[in-house]
Amino acid sequence: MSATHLTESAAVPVPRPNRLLELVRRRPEIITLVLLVAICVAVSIINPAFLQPSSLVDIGRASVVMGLFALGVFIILAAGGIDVSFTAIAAFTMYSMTLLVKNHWPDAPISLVLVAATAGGALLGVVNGLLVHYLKVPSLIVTIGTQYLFRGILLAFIGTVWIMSLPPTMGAFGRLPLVQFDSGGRTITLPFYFLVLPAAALITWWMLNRTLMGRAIFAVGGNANVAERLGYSLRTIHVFMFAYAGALAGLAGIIHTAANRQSNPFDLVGTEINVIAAVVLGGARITGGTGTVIGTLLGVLLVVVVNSVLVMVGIPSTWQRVVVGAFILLAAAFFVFCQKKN
Amino acid sequence: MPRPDAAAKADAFLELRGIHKRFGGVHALRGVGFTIEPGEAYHLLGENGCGKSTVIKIMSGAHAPDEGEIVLEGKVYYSLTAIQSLSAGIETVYQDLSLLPNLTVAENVALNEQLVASGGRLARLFDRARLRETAASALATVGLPTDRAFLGTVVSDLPLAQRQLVAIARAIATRAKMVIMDEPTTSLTRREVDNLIAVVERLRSEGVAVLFVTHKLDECYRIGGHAIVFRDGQCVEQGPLANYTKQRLAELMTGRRIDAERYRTGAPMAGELFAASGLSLLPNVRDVSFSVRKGEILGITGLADSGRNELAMAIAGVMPATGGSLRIDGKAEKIRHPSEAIKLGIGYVPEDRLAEGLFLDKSIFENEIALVVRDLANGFGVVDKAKGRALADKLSQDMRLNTRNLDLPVGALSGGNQQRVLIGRWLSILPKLLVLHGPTVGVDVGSKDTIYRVIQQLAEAGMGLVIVSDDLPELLQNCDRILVMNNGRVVAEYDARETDEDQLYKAMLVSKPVTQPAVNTETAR
Amino acid sequence: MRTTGGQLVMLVVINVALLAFGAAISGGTFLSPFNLQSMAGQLPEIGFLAIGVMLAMCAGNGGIDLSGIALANLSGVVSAVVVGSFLSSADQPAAYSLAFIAGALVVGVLGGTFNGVLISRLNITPILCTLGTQMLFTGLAVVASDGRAVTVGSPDLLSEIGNGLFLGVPISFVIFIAVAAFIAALLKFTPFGLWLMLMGTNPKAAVYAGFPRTKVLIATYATSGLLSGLAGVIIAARNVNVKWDYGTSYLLIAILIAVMAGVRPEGGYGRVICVVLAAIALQLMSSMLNFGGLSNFVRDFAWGALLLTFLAVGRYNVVGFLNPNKSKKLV
Amino acid sequence: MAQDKPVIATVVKISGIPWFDRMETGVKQFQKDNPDVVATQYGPATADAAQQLQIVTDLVAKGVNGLAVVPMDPSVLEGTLKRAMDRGIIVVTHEADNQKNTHADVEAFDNADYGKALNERLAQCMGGKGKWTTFVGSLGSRTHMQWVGAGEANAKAAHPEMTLVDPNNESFDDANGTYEKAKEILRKHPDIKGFQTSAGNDVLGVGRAIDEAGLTGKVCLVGTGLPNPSADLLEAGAITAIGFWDPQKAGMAMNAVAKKLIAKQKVEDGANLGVPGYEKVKVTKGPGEGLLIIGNGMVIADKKNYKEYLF
Ligand SMILES: Nc1ncnc2c1ncn2[C@@H]1O[C@H](COP(=O)(O)OP(=O)(O)OP(=O)(O)O)[C@@H](O)[C@H]1O
Ligand SMILES: Nc1ncnc2c1ncn2[C@@H]1O[C@H](COP(=O)(O)OP(=O)(O)OP(=O)(O)O)[C@@H](O)[C@H]1O
Ligand SMILES: [Mg+2]
Ligand SMILES: [Mg+2]
Repeated sequence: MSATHLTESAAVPVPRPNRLLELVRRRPEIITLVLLVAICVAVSIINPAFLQPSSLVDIGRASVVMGLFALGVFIILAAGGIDVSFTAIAAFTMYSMTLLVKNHWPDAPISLVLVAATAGGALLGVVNGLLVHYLKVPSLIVTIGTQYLFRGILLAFIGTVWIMSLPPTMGAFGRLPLVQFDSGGRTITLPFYFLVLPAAALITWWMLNRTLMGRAIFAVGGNANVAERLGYSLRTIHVFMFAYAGALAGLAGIIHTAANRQSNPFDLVGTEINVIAAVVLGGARITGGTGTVIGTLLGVLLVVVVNSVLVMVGIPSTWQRVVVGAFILLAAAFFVFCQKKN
Repeated sequence: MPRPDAAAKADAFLELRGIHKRFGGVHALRGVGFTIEPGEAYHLLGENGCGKSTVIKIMSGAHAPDEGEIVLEGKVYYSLTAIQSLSAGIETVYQDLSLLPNLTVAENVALNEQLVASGGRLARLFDRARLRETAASALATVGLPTDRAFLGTVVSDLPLAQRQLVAIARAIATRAKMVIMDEPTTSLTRREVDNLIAVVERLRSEGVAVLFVTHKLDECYRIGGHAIVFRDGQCVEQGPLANYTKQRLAELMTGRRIDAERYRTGAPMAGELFAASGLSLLPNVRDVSFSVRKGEILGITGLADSGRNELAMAIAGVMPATGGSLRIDGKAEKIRHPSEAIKLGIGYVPEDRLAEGLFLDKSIFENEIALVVRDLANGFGVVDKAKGRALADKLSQDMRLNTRNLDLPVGALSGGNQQRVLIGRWLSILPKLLVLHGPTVGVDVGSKDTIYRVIQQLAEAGMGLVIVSDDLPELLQNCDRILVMNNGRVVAEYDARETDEDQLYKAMLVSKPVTQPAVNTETAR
Repeated sequence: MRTTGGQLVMLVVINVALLAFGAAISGGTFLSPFNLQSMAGQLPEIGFLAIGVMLAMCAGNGGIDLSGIALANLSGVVSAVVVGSFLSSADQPAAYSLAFIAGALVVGVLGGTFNGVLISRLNITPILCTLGTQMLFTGLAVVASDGRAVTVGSPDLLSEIGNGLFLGVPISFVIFIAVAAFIAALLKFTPFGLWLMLMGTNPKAAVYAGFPRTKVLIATYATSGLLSGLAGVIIAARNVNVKWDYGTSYLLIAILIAVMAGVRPEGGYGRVICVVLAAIALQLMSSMLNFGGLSNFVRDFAWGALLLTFLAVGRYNVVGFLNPNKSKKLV
Repeated sequence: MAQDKPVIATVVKISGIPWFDRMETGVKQFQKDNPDVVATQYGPATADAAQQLQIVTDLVAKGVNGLAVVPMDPSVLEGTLKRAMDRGIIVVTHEADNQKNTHADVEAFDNADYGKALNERLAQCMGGKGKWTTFVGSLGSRTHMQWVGAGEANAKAAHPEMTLVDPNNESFDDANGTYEKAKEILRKHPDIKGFQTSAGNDVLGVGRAIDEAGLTGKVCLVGTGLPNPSADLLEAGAITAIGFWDPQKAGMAMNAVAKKLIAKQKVEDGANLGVPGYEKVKVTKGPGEGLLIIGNGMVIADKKNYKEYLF
C-alpha cells in the first residue's frame, strides 16, 4: 500500500562516523574473535608446542559441554532473563538417567538415552518457565530457587553414590572416535560426541533467526510488556525458552557423563557463573535482548582456551587464578573500550 | 466469547457500550460508549488521566473492561485479546510507542503482520523477504527511508521523531480497518505532522477508521471528523468537530474556562544572565551565539534535526559542548556534566520525561527532593525528611498536582502531572536559568495552562528561561525572543510580539542542505 | 512487585514458625541459650556478605557482587600475613588484634573500591567485573599465603569478638546487628542512600539530575567491600585461622538470602532488616536440620522450596491484608 | 534424644562420596559392635570447610559426648573444636596431624612415609629416570602437599635422574578437570614418564588421559585412589598402582578412640584399638595438647592384588 507520499521527510537514516567502529559496535563478537586470535598467537610464540593438531582437538572436546550450556544461557539472556539452574538440571538428568538405564535397561540404544535425557532436561526447564511466568519475578531469583530444589532432590532422594562403570552403550558412545590419528606416538582422538555442539549451535541459530519464536524471544528481551501488548504470548515464550535451555542442559549432562566414564551427581553445579561470563564475553548484554550464536561460541572458546593454556605458558598453579581473573577484567575492559569508541 | 447480536449496528465497525474500568481504587472509565464507523476520523479529547489511554488499551486488547460490551463487526465481546483485536484489523500507535528497542526497523514495522497472520502462533517460519517488502512500503508511506541500511538499523539508534514515525508505520503496515493513534505527534516536526495528516486522509479514503488522541487541538481541526470528549472517565460530548470552537472543547474537557491569550506578562530585566558565544557540539551544533537576560524567556525552535535538541543538552551539560564559550553572570564557565550545570544554577527539564527525567517507581516525594537531598542533610549527614516533605508539599501545591498523596509512585501519574512533578523538582533549587525542553509534550490544555503560568511567575522572579520546543503557539504565547535553528546554526531571531507561525516556519525550512541527524545518547551495556 | 512491607511480615512469620518447629522436634533443646548463641555466632559472616550483595543489587543495571567471600578471605589472609610479619598475636595480643582488624578492613575497602572504580569508571558489567575480581582476590590470597592456612591465633580482643558474650549475646552477633542498623540508617537517612535507591531505578535520570554517579557507585561497592572485610575479621576471630578457600558455598547463599529478602535484582529496592531476617531464617533452617540429624542435601532442597513458596505467597498477595498499601505493577 | 548412652558424632568432609560412604560402613559396624554408645555420621552437602564448620558447631550446641571429625581443613575447625573441648566434649580427628585442638588425632600412617612409598612405586615403574609431575586436590590440602612434598624429597635423594616438571597441579578432585590438565601436560612434555597424584579422583582423570593417548605402559601413574573406581584403568594398565587406606577401618578407629577417652581410659603407645591396621598403634604427643595416634593402615595395590580390597 505504498502511495504517493508527499513532502520528503526531515528524518533521514543515521549515518555513523567510522565504518569499522560501527561494525564492532553492532557485532561485538568481533572483539571476542580478536581476543581469541591474540591469545593463540601469544601462546604459540611463548611455547610453540601449542601449535599441534592435538591442541585444537583438546580445545574442541573441552568446549562441548560448556558450549551446550552457553547456548541455553544465551537463549535466556536474549529474552532478558538469567538462568543459573541449568547445571543442576544437567546433573539431575545425567545422574538419574544413568541410574535408570543401568538398573533397568543396561543396553538401551544410546540414541534413545540421549533423547530421553534431552526430554528430561526440557521437562525441568518447563518447571522453570512456568514458575518464571506465573510468579512474575526475575528469572535469576526463580532459577536460584530451582537450582537448590533440583540439586536437593537429586542428592537427598535420588542418590549420591557415583556410578563408576557406565552402562556399556553410554561408555561406548563416550569413546566412539570421530577423528583419530597418531602424533608423536600418541593417539589423538576427536570423539564423536563433539558433533553435538555444532549441530546444536546450528539448530539454535536457525530457531532464533528463521522462526517467529526466535524473533519473539528477542522481542521479549527488548521489552516484555510491549511484546505482550503486541500479541506475543509471554507464557508460550517463557515455557519454550526454558524448556529449550533445559533440553540443552540435559543433553550436555549425558555427554559429560559419557565423556567422563562416570556419573558424579556432585559434578557441574557451581560452574554456572563461568558459563554466563563466557556468554557475556561473547557479546551478549547481561541486560538482555542482544547477542549472537557465533558470539556465544567464541566466548566459550575464549574461556576454554584461556583455562587450557595456563600450563602451556608455564604459569605456576599458585598464580593461575590471578591470571584468569586479570584476564576476565582486561577482556571486559577491552570490550567496553571498543564499544565506547562511538 | 462472541455471540450474534441483533442490536449491533450493521455498518458500524466497532461499538463500545457502557464500558467500566477500575484500577484498584481508581475508577478510570465510568460507562463510556461510542461508535466507530469505517472511513471516519475521530478525536478522543480530554485532560490527562481522563481515561483516553485506558479506553484505547481496552479496544486494542491490552486491558479487559470490568463491565460493558465491545461490539466488533457485529459480534459482541466482553473483552478482547491483543491477537483478536489485531486480527480484526485494529492497529494502535501507543502513547509510549511500544517499540522493541533491540530489534531492527524492519522487524518493528512488519514482524507483527506475520504474527497476526499466524494467529499468534509462534511455531512458524518467518519470511524475511516479505518482512522487508511490508516494512519498505509502510515506511515509504510515512516518509521514512526504505533502503536496506535503514531497514537494518536498530531502533534504539534512532532519534525520537523517527521512532514515532516507525511506530506509525507499524500501525499501517497491515491492512488495518481501524487505526488508533494515542498522541502520535508529540515529537514530530510540523512537516512530519503534515505528512501524517496526509496519511490519515488516505487511510480514510481507503475506508479505514482513524481514532486520534492528541492534546494539540489545532491538529484535530486540520484533520476534521468527529470529536469524542472525555472527562473523568465519562464521555461528556460527541459530535462533528466543526460544531465546536477550541474554546468550547477546552471547556468541555476541563469543565472550566481557558482563554489561550498570550501568557507573557512581565518583561526582561536589565543585566545579562547567560551568554553563549561560538558554542558548538559537532556535528549537530555549529557556532551558536546568544544571550539571556534576567527575567527573560527565550524560545528556541527548529526541525527535530536542526540541532535545537543538542543545543539544549550542551547548555545542560548532558552532551558537553565541543567548542565555544559560556558566560554566566559575566564569568566564563565550562559545563561538562549536568552536576556542573546545576552548581552554576542551570536547570534542565528533558524532553523525554519518562526515560530521562523521572524515577517512575519512586514516590512523588523522592522525585521532588532529588536535587536537594544534599542540602537537606544536617551536620551529621542525615537528610531532614520533615523539611523535605514540607518542601515537596509546597512544590506540588505550587505546581497544582491533582493528588495530595506524596507517597504515590510517579509512574501512577498522568503525563501532565508527571511533567508538573519534574518542573517542581527544579523549583526546589530555583536555578538562575531553567532550560525547558518540550515542556508540554503530551500535556493537556489544563496542565499546559498551569505550566505556562508557572513559567511566567518564574520569569517575574528574575529567573532566565529557555524554552526549546516545536510547539510554535507555545513559543509565541510565552517568549520574549525566539531563535530559529536550522542545520546546526541560528538562522533567525524574532521578537515574539512581532512574528507569527508562518514566518517562523519558513525560517525553519530555509534551504536545507545535507542534514546531520540527532544522534541519541544510548549508554551501551 | 511485592511490597517490602509484606516481605517483612512474611519473614517474621517464617522465623517464628521455624523457631516453634525447631523447639517441637528437638524437645526444647533447640531453644536452649547455648544453641541460640551458637546459631547467632554462625550468622554474621554470611550476613555481612548478603548485605553486601544487596547493596550491589540496589545500584541497578545488573549490579551484583560475586567477589564478597573471596574478598573476605583475601582481607583476612593479607592482614594476617602482613601484621603477623611484625607483631606476634601471642606476645602483643591487643596491638595484634587491632592491627589485624584495621588491616582486614582496609583491604576490604580497597578491594571494594577497586570493584567500584572498574564498574563506574570503566563501565564494566558488574557480573563480569566481580567475577573477575573474585578470581583475582582468591588468587592473590593464594599467592600471599602460598595456599596454606594462615594462623591468627586467639589474642584476647579477637577471641572476644569470636567467642565472647555480651549480656548473653555473642559479640560477633552484636557487631553484626550494629553494623546492619548502621547500613540501614545510611540507606534510609543519608543523601547517599537516597541517591543509590533513585539511581537504581533510573540511572539516566540520575545523571540528568546531577547525581554523583561515580561517587555513589564507588561508595556502594566500597561499603560492600568493607562488609567483606568485617566478615573476614569475624571468620578469623571464630576460626583462629584464615584461608583463601573458606566458604566457597557462600557465594550463592548470599545471593539466595538477598533475593529471599525481596531485594530487587533490577535495582532500587532493598531493606537491610529483611536481609537480616532472611539470613536468620536460613540459619534456623539449616541448624534445625543438623539437629534432626537430616542429610544436608535435604537442606538445599528445603531452601529452594522455601524461596519458591515465598515468591508464590508474595505473588498472590496472601499477606496483602496485613499491610495497607496495595502493591502496584508500574508500567 | 533423652538417653544416657554416650553419643559419638562422626563428621566427614562431604557426605555421599564413595570414600566417606565407606567410612560410614565403619561407623555403622562400630555401632553394631558397641551397643552401649550411639554412633552416627554427618557431613556437608558441598566440599566447603565453612559448611562442615556449621555442622560441627550445631552438634556442639546440640551437646554430643564425642566428636570424630575428618576436617575438610583442620585450621578452620580449631576455634570451634576448642569451644567443644571447653564444653567437655571429646574430640578425635583424622587426616589432621596438625590439629591443635583435639584430644587425639588418628592417622592410618605417617604422611611422609606414604608420600615416599607412592614415589618409590612410581620410580620403580619409571626405572628411576625421566620427567614426572605431581597433582594435588588443592594447594590448600595440607596432607596432599605433604605427600607430594615427601615424594619430591624422595626422588631428589634416591633418584637423581627423575626430573620434576610443572609440579602441584590442582585437580579439585574433579576427574574431568584433571583429565584436561593431564592432556595438556602430555602435550607440553611429550616425553613425560610419570604422574604422582593425591586426590581420590586424580588417578581416574590422568588414567583416562593416558589410556586415550594410547600411552598405557609408556607412562606410569601412581596415586591415591579407591580400588572399585580404579578397577577398569588398573586392569587396562593405565594406572600403575593406587595407594590408600581403608576409611572404614579409620572410622572405626576414630570411634574406638573416642569411646575410650569418653570412658576416661588412656591410649598408650602400642595399644590395640581392636581394628585391623590399628592393632599396635604408635602414640606420640600431637602438635597441641592431644595425642597423635598412628596406625599402619597403608595399602599400595596394583593390578595383581587390588581385588583383595574391593570397595
Ligand atoms: N495501569 C493503571 N493502574 C492504575 N490506574 C490506572 C492505570 N492506567 C490508568 N489508570 C487510571 O486511569 C485513569 C485514566 O488513565 P488514562 O491513561 O486513560 O488517562 P489518559 O486519558 O490517557 O490521560 P492522558 O491524556 O494523560 O493520556 C488515570 O487517572 C489513572 O489513575
Ligand atoms: N501503573 C499505574 N498506576 C496507577 N495509575 C496509573 C498507572 N499508569 C497510568 N496511570 C494513570 O493513567 C493516567 C494517565 O496515564 P498515562 O500514562 O496514560 O499518561 P497520560 O494520562 O496519557 O498523560 P498525558 O496525556 O499527559 O501523556 C494517569 O492519571 C495515571 O494516574
Ligand atoms: Mg494517555
Ligand atoms: Mg497520555
